[in-house]
Amino acid sequence: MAETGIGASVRRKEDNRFLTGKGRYTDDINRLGQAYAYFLLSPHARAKINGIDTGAAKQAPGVLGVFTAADLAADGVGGPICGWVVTQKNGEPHKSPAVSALASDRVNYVGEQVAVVVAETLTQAKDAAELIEVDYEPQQAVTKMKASLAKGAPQLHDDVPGNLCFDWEIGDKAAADAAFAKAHHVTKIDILNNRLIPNALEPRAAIGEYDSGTDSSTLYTTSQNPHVARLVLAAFMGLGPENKLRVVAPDVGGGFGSKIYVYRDEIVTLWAAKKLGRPVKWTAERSASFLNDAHGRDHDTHAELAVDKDGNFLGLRVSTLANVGAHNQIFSTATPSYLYGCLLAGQYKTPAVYGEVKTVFTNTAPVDAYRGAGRPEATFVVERLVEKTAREMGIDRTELRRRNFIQPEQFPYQTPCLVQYDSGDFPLLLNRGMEVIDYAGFPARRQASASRGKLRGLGLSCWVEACGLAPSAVVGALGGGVGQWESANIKFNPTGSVTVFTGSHSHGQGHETVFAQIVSEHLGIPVESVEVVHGDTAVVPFGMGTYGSRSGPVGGGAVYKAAQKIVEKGRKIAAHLFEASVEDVEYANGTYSVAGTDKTKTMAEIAFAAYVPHNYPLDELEPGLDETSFFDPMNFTFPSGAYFAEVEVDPDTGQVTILDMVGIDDVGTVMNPMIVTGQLHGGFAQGIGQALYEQCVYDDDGQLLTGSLMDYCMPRADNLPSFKTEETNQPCPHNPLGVKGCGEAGAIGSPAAMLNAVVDAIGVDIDMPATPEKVWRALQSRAQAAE
Amino acid sequence: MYDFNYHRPKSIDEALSALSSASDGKLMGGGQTLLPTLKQRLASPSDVVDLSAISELSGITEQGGAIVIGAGTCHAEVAGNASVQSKIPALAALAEGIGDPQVRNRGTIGGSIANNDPAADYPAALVGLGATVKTNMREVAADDFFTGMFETALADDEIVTAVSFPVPEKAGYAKFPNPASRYAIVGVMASKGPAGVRVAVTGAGQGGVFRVSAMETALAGHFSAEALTGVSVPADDLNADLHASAEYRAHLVGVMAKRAVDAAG
Amino acid sequence: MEMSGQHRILAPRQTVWEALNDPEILKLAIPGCEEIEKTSDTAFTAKVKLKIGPVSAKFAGAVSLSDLDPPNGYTISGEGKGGAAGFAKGGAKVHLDEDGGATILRYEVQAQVGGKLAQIGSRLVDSTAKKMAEDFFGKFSAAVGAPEEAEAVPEAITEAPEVRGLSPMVWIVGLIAIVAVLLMIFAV
Amino acid sequence: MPSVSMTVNGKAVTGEVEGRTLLVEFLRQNLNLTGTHVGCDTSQCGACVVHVNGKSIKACTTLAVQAEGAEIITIEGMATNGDLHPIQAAFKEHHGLQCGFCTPGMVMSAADLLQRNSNPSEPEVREWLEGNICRCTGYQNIVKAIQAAAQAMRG
Repeated sequence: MAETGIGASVRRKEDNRFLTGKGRYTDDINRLGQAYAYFLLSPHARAKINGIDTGAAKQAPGVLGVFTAADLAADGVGGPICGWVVTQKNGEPHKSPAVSALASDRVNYVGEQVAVVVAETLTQAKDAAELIEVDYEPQQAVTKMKASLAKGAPQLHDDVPGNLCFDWEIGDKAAADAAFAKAHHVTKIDILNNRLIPNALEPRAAIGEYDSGTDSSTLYTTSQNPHVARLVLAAFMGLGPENKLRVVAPDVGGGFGSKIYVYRDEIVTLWAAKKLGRPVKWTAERSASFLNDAHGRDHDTHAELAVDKDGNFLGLRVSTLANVGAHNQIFSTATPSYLYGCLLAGQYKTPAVYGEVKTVFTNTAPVDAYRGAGRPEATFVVERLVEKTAREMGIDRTELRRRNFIQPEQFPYQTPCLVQYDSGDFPLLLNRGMEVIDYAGFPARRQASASRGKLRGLGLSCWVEACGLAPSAVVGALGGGVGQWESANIKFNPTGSVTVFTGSHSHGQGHETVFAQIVSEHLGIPVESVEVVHGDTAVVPFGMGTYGSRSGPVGGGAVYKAAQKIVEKGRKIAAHLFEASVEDVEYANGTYSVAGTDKTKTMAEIAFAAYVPHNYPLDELEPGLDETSFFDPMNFTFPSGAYFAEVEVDPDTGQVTILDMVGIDDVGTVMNPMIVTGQLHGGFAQGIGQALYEQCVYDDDGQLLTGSLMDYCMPRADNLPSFKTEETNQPCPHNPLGVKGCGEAGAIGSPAAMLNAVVDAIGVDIDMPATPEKVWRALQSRAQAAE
Repeated sequence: MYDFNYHRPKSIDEALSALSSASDGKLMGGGQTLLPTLKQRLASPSDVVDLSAISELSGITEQGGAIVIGAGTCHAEVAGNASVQSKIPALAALAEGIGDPQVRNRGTIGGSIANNDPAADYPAALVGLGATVKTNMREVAADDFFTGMFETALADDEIVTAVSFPVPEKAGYAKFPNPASRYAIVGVMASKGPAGVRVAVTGAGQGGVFRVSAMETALAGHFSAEALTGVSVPADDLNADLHASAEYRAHLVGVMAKRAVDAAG
Repeated sequence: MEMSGQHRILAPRQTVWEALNDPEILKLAIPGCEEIEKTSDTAFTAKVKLKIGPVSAKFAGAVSLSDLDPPNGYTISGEGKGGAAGFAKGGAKVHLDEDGGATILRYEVQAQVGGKLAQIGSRLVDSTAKKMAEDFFGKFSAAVGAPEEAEAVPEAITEAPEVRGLSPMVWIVGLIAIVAVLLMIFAV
Repeated sequence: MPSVSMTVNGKAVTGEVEGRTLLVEFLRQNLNLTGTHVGCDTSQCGACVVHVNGKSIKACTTLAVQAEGAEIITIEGMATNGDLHPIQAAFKEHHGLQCGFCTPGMVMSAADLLQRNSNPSEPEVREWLEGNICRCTGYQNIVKAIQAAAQAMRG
């Protein structure tokens, strides 16, 4: 079955429905008798709520109910939670303010949900929302991290003095300080990692439904992890019990992290359906998504690299402020701590690394995991610093990196930042990248650009990430609220087709195809005969969902293990049918045989016999061919890559044009090259978006100035080049498929490569995004300095 | 969106009658600005009078030394029209750069100029080419038509019927777009022809489109990009927003003006 | 956003002062001003209806006075609500000085726009606010009687002998009008 | 309420709408043609692109009543007798979609391009897609798919 097995670019099984308009996204679902919810959002970044008058709204045409925090509190409904306890330098847990299901006595960011109207039509709900009178007492807001930490700053939460969420450290401070004491050269850099808004193209949506006959509820929602959503809704929001709650995440139009969390609107929609005895549908308008979907990044970092006279890295010190926004979310403490600090060693054998992170509450939307989650930020710090060091020391940037790489024979490699890298070949990635971009030919190309009055720059980024959020024991030791294994159930049907139930969730990644390929490879049936089911807690086994590039390494591992169990069960059935001993039955490519005989049985025949046998040893062998497995790997897995970007800057306008983007990746075993390449392309686009175009801007009063696609610049087709990608894959040694994950790679490695290229072109450090005006101003300042 | 009465008149008279009988009526060309505004609930007209079915407003004709474009002509038609492409290629190019293909398939020249967004492209075309706006009442020179940000010389019951562009000897348009909205951060139309030498700038001015007389004087001497060297516009009265400061816009006006002249050939 | 400016009005201060208290003149200066109501010695409300471009909205505003310091001026603060469109609020320090036979009106405004206005229309906030202030004072100056003087005003301002304070009404309306004009920032 | 009649994917349809009902709302709610998506509220994303009288437009910025008497084609009208339209087939072959949400608008926009330009260059395709945002693919495979479809349609 090689043509549809692992390694084949099988065309996607899910595409036919998406291409013909038959996808079924949450907003495409309509339930009989459904009503519509509309949320009233705060226009203030910080205000006391002295009262809410819903009287007129309740009387408006078509209105079924108008609810505020008090109504939810009366029913004991809780608000969003944080899923990871981070232990601070002082040994205390991080501060996590209590958050209610709707804003109660105060609002802390623009767009915070204050009240909900449920009406017969959406228009009626919106009309009525205009009649709600909220008595806000506006107060001075604080949106900048340093201002929020300053004495006398507005205090967002009574139970969080100084607006400090946590003050955390990683690595050995004394060792790092000692390294700096003996340094020949110290490179220093200040870096802003710009705040981003995820903007999955499908706005979030939810439909709550309650069946009084069975006293059970269903939530259709745009979630990356329906089982986790159900667990959280039952355990923390009081909307269970779980046996009476079904969460369905049907087709989901992109997530990028922003659909991991359980949001207020989902909680309230589910609760309102029961309260009113009607299905209730809510769909975000994009304007609302901008305001209250979790944002990403937003770091302010000072970093220093100590180097000896030969360019060997001696020590790294990193000090970061990370914005968590107004309150915590599920991963908002894990992202700027472990998912960030653990990657500060990068691809280098720097012996001493010390990082410290303060996370800060501000009057802005919550910030949480967004494609890469901490790892793009770490990569950006390390690779900007390394590039700057090369420039300052006059050493070629590829040579400087090569001198400091962890060598292929050093794996597994224990870094000074907690984690142990599994496998890799960093010099190979770099060398191949240099060939593809034609590194040697760059000076001539730069000269050619100069002759046309343009500034050409080349930048690179050699990165490593940790993905496959799993090792449950490790995650638990670091403060994670739940273990992170994944589940899979493979059900052979009597006539030989297969249904795979997975706890992973696909929102664009192509699981329906790739997981079918794993089954095809190991059970010897064509992918067309394999149906992959995900996203419905009523039918799939408990699973953790999809984020952190975990579906391949963890979810795929579970599918693989379940397939192995099927093979073993089939072997027993075959032994019975062959009247042979189990040890004598051989299995290969979907067929059982007995060594030395011509007896064979296909998997389909075995399946048929498993379900509807006439002569079956029930005492020894249970009927059916249906196996469930769980996979919890020993370690994270560490994809790596070398990315090269080449740009040209128009000095007249500051406009950056991307001329070339090369990505050489080690993502371990590639199960479907077509899909892996697609994931990398998408990651590049998001990373380039961060480097050149995207930025979330709040004004000092906490108003979101980039609140629509007219001001928040998402990359379009004409902003991007065709990318060149290749893989040099070192299999992951500790998962059965050898895969490392590819979902976030592009977004992790490309911002540093792209910004390094711009800086190389203009000769001045600037922050992301490198907008035309910023680049132009940098060139002006350089010209002035030269005068 | 708040609800409204919808009218789709077949003639200008019917349109005027629908408008006058409405308590708070609003004319709609292609609706590419009005409908998003209504969706955000930033206006609540009692009546919307859709001008798209009025056949006398559509079409592109050559009349003497001018190209006359009906107010209801969408941007894509202007961009793709053979007469426009051959006689005033800069105008075709400008129309081709408005919004995106779907907006160009619906948005109209009449709607665009009546709205007079300070970052819209067409005002630069009209002023930069010395066009004349024809309405149901009169003809107005482009220089007198655009009176300020979102303001025009149109009376409440006046409907733009066509725009007449004199065919220039040469003309070029250069635009530096807002990367997100694709509106002009700065757009410059430079031309030489029956209306004299003209340099019109959109996107940069707080009051909308404006002419740069210093550049016109310089180009009148010699219509070349070099002639503009050293000629600049002051930043004082220019727009400033997230995407470009007034100072940067002032600089871009100089750059785009040179490019417009280069494009004019 | 912050903005400041000054207008030299070719009328004696007393005339300006009276005009500032004349609702008819204020209505001339502010298109769409429907009513102004004094609710206490230091508080006022007003309603304005403005149509600009595709946008058309009604605004209700309330303004109060503080830091009263006759004759030098005071601080006023106010807020205008535009329903689904959002709000604008702000404060202004106001000075009214004699300059020969004319009057110099100086203002420093700090304004905040919130809600949908700020979210969707940031590209035009600054220029719209400036235009609004200038339009208002231009019309007001013209309405006061003498032709407006276009030249820049000298920076040095002669010491004012006596100012009892500027009528808040102009600021009520001015702020509300700024709010209303900011509405037009939304356009596609 | 006004009544509106139009032809959608070759079938005559009539419905009661309000003046303010958007074409995309009419398609999704009245006709249950949920393949046309809504991804933004400011006319930028292009997930709602359909054809009206042969031209691609944004159905979120068009009133249903404006489509009176018009010929509408939506994504549901592209495949014939179960066979994917060449553009749809090329998107599948070249992996021009991931989450699928922008896909209907992309396909409809591409179809308009290819009826104007049967052999577009890569820059021409990229420029044409100015009004269609994809957050997943980085566009490369979309561009490739559209060029491949053009070739297939030229025969």
